[in-house]
Amino acid sequence: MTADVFLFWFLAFMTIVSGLGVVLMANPIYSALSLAMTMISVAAIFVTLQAYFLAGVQIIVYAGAVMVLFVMVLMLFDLKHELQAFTRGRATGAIKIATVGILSGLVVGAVTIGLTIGGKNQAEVASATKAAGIVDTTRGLSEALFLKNVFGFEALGVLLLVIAVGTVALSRSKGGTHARD
Amino acid sequence: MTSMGTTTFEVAVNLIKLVLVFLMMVQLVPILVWLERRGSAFIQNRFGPNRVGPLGLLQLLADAVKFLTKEDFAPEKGNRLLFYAAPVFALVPAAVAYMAIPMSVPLKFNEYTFLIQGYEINVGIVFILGISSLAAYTILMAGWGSGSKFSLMGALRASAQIISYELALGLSIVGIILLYGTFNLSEMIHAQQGIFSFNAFGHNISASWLPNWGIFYQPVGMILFFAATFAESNRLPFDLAEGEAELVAGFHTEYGGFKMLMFFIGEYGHMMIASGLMATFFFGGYSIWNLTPQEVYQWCFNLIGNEFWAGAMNSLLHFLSYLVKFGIFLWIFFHVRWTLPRFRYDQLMDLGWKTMLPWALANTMITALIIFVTSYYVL
Amino acid sequence: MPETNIITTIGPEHYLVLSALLFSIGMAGVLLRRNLIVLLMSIELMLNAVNISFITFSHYSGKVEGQIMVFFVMTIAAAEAAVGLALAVSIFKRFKEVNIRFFEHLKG
Amino acid sequence: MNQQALIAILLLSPVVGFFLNGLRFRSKNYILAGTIATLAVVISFVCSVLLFLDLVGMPPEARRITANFFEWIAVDKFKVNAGFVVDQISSIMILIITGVGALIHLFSIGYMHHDKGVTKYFAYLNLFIFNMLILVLGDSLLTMFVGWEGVGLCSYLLIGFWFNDSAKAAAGMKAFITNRVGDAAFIIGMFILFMTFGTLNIHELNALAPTALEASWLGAVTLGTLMLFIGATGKSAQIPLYVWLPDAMAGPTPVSALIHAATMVTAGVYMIVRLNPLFISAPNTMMVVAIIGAATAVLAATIGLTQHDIKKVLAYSTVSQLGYMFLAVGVGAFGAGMFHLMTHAFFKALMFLGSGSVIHAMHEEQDIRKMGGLRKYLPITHATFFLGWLAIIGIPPFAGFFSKDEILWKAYSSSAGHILLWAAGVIGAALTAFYMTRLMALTFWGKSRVDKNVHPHESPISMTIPLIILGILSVIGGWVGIPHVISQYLGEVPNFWEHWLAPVIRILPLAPAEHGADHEALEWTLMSVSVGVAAISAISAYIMYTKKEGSADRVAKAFGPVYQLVNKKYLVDEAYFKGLINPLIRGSKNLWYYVDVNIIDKATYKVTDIVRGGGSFVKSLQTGNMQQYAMYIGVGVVVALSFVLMR
Repeated sequence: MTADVFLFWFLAFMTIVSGLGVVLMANPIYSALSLAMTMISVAAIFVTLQAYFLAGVQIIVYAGAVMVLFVMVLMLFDLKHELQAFTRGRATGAIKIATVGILSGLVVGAVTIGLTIGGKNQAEVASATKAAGIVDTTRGLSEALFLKNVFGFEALGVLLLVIAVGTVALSRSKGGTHARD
Repeated sequence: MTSMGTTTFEVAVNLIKLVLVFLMMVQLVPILVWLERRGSAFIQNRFGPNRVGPLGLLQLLADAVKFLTKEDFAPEKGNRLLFYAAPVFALVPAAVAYMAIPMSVPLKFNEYTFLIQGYEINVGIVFILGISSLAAYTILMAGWGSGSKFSLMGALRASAQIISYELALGLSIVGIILLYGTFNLSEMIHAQQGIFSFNAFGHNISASWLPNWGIFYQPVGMILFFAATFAESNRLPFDLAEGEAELVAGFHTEYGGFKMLMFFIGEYGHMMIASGLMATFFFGGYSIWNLTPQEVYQWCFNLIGNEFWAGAMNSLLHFLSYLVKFGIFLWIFFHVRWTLPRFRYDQLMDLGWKTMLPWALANTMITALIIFVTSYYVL
Repeated sequence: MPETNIITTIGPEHYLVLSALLFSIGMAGVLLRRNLIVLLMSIELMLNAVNISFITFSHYSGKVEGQIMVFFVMTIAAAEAAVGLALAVSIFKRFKEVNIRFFEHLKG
Repeated sequence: MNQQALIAILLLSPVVGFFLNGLRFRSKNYILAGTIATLAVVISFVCSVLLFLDLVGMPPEARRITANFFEWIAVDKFKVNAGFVVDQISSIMILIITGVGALIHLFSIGYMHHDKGVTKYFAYLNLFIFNMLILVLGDSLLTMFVGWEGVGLCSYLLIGFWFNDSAKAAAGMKAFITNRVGDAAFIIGMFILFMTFGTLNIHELNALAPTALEASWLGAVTLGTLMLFIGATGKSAQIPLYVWLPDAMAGPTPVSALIHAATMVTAGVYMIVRLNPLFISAPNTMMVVAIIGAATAVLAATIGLTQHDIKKVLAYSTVSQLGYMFLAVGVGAFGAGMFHLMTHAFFKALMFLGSGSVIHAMHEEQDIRKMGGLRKYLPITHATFFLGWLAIIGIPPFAGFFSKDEILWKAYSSSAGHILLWAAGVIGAALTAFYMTRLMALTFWGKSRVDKNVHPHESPISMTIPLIILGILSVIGGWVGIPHVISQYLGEVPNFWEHWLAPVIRILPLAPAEHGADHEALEWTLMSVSVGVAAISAISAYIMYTKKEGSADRVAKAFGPVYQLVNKKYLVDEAYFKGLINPLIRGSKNLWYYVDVNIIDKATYKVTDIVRGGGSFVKSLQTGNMQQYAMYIGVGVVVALSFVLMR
């Protein structure tokens, strides 16, 4: 077992465990902290897939900003233990769990079947990867972003502006935070 | 990414190096504390610690012993898990980020090349920014885990401040990243070595008496970056997380003993990262004024005659150069703390969002424009 | 077809299965949890799972477009989190409650 | 130097100025702000001169510098580049814009020094220069439209610059909304042209245009160009959309000089000159342009006779002079239109700046009835204003004479011209001479009617230098286009203007009747008629307003109702409100009440009743439990996915 393989299994384990932690922890603060852990693990997975820049962005944006926001809000609310952490109702609960189970089973099945029978086998995939070359140069990413997909990029900028305005409008206090009188 | 080497020897050396850099960072803290106390005393016309040992140097040891032997208690209303985890998390990101900063030219030994830094990372800048942005968790964990309203309010202030200044911090160095076209710290230092020289409109412009440092290209970025790092490390004039009158000591109000010490190390670690990055981005990293490492190596070789020892001396000289720059910035941190008054919180936020962010944006745009114009057009 | 060991040879399907599992976990969270904010977090989890798939395809097909998509997803996730939290905060300020069951009757 | 780089610097220098001043807009340091802004425009001016010299150095047919910076929009066949063109026409425009613009920036330093928002003001001015440059340099109609809207924005910002005064803010809004009407037409025009020719690139449009000559009223080219012309009437203040320009005088006076006299309002003329082959292909549009131009020239001039506000007089004069330019381009004399555009830019900017100097000296007093005898207090202003006056009334050899005479001659002689158009032009010239002389007489000559508390003083040097430079230009500006009939007696001075523009402008042939030996004599006759009429009119105005006090009032009384009507600007604003805006509001209200409330709402209520019936059945599914909905989605996905996989 080489280091890369070990790394993958380790990260996969971390991701799944901390992901389960998000859903299963009764205290939302622990949920949020495990989600942050998941984010960092996902960033590490990005690194194993050689998407270095996006790994950095994942940490800065998700772990560094979005999740801090979550944690901050939770701490502000000061929610301790939840009495009713999960929904009740046996029938719907069973359907929900079944849905999730079947869905994950289907996807996993589809992936394994699709990749080994319908498509190329692993050796071919591996050779195809070598032929295609490594895509992650940050330069390549920026060229694709700012030249080919510049319209989407601009649209995202507009979206962010709208979101910023909307968020401020939603959460402002009457008279503004700097009201003098 | 990063590789620990292939042979056992290389891996062993790299691991030892990792530990050494970590220890260096941790061990610098007491020295810096002493320096800060003596320095502040000097500024305020006092003596400072001078009883224990020569020049009060052993005071540090005494403090450490005091911290270690203090009672280790946790507040009753708090969350014990987070309360104990927070100091550890304060230490880890700072150490991890600090280790990615190169401190000298790589040392060649037989067929091996050892980098004088914890480890090298391809997208080092993004990595360091990302890791140091995790500091907000520590603060929130400590603040909430203490179960005290002063801690919580201090934590909210501090983390909001860190997130806000993260923007200005990140944007202020976009200019320098554009300039050198790399996220790699070593490459960035490499690009700043030698004499001041750049290409514009198809001509080369150079000045042999100046080093090729980033500050000459990005003065605005430098100022913004330095100011933002003050806010990031919660130092004066931006230490709004603390306040005797309203918040006591902010998020670490409830901490004492060794856990307190770890927060201290974290704070000083942030200062060290900031100083190291300042040197790396804007002052040529470990490079010596306007000389390239090859020139220095040649000089060493002429002096000694042995390739390995000449290389070692070369690395040592550059390491000293790095330390000088590093020390100067740390001293500026101290000096600012003891000379400038602090801001009010709304002023702090105004400064971050309404002043530094627009300037950083303008700096980015103008830099991009100038780079484009000067490289695209030939006169 | 040469026999490959599923443990020692990591291929795209490993990542895709990981992604699928993470997605399912997130979905379970959305379906089962009651705390509004935990719901938002579960959505983030699902988005992250999708991001893993994108990066995997991008890496194994040698095209950079997948990463662009991830970039977009991240932005939108951040935006969604901001608005969601703002809503949660204003609801909490008014009702002192974040249980999703509590909002069933917010009909227009 | 690389020409593309020159164009980039030309465009970006004002932007840099805009950001430098815009980022520190609270500063009151007028010297710094003014220096930054002026320097930015001066850099642009230097670039313009260099580009112009480059053009001169090229062979006449190849005089065209293009710069494609990037692909702006690419949707299927619709491709627009951020491309800019410097050719014979736009090079003149950028020289005027940056040259006159720089002088006005300089003037503003002195004029605005007491103002609180001076830094903001200079930022706006620089932004305006940038947008105007985009407008004139853009190589496609869409790029041009970006500048077109940009200058509209800056115009709005600057008219309403003192927005604390609600009347001034309202003037800004009026300008903006009136322009929107024109802009809507402009956009429609672009749609039509794109559908017809499949491109918006001006060069390609001009190349395709000669193949599309049409005589009907409803042809695509005619409609398209008409729509563009309506856009031009908005921007260039022609009938029926001229009403905003007089109100735009609410802005600072240098702004009036720069935007509402020298540059922005000429954009419509410039646009038509740019597209001259296209307009020639649509004779009916040309006719409309000429008639509207002539009508505006006369109408605005009559209103100008009765105004008492120094800036309002100049504003109506501007409208009238713009009418001349449209008359010129309408009869196919594109060169003459551009020529008048340039000379007008000189002398009207001069007069506005002069009026600014007067207003400055009079402590914000604008009513000419309270002036008089200012000659001895403001010697430099008076001298330069005097030159501008001679230029605008068309006294040879001042600039206005050559351009105006060229227009009148073409209005008479061109195959698209008519004697009535010429007559309108001459009447306009006479009226112009009258009201400008009235303005001079009431402001500078005669007895002083200045208030006791006001002590007029000459303006500082930063204000007088631009006046002097513009004064000189008003004298010599016309000498580049001396017509053949005169120049043959001056030793065959070539007509630089025509030679310069010849490769890019199609010249309509003279009307058949004008060929022949006596055409020179005819030209002399017409010229002397127009100069003579103007001179008589000017002299009579001089006598009326300086020698015989009260005669003006007697004349006004004699004309009674007519005078009142003209003085109230023909009640056009009121008519617009009565005839257009109020009916629109009333109509909308009626539409709302009768159609919306009674018909649509009732119909929808019926539909809702039906839907509600169905909805109450389905309601049981909608529990408000969001997680249940999510579950439905999940189940749906599972079903769909298993269907796909099992197939």
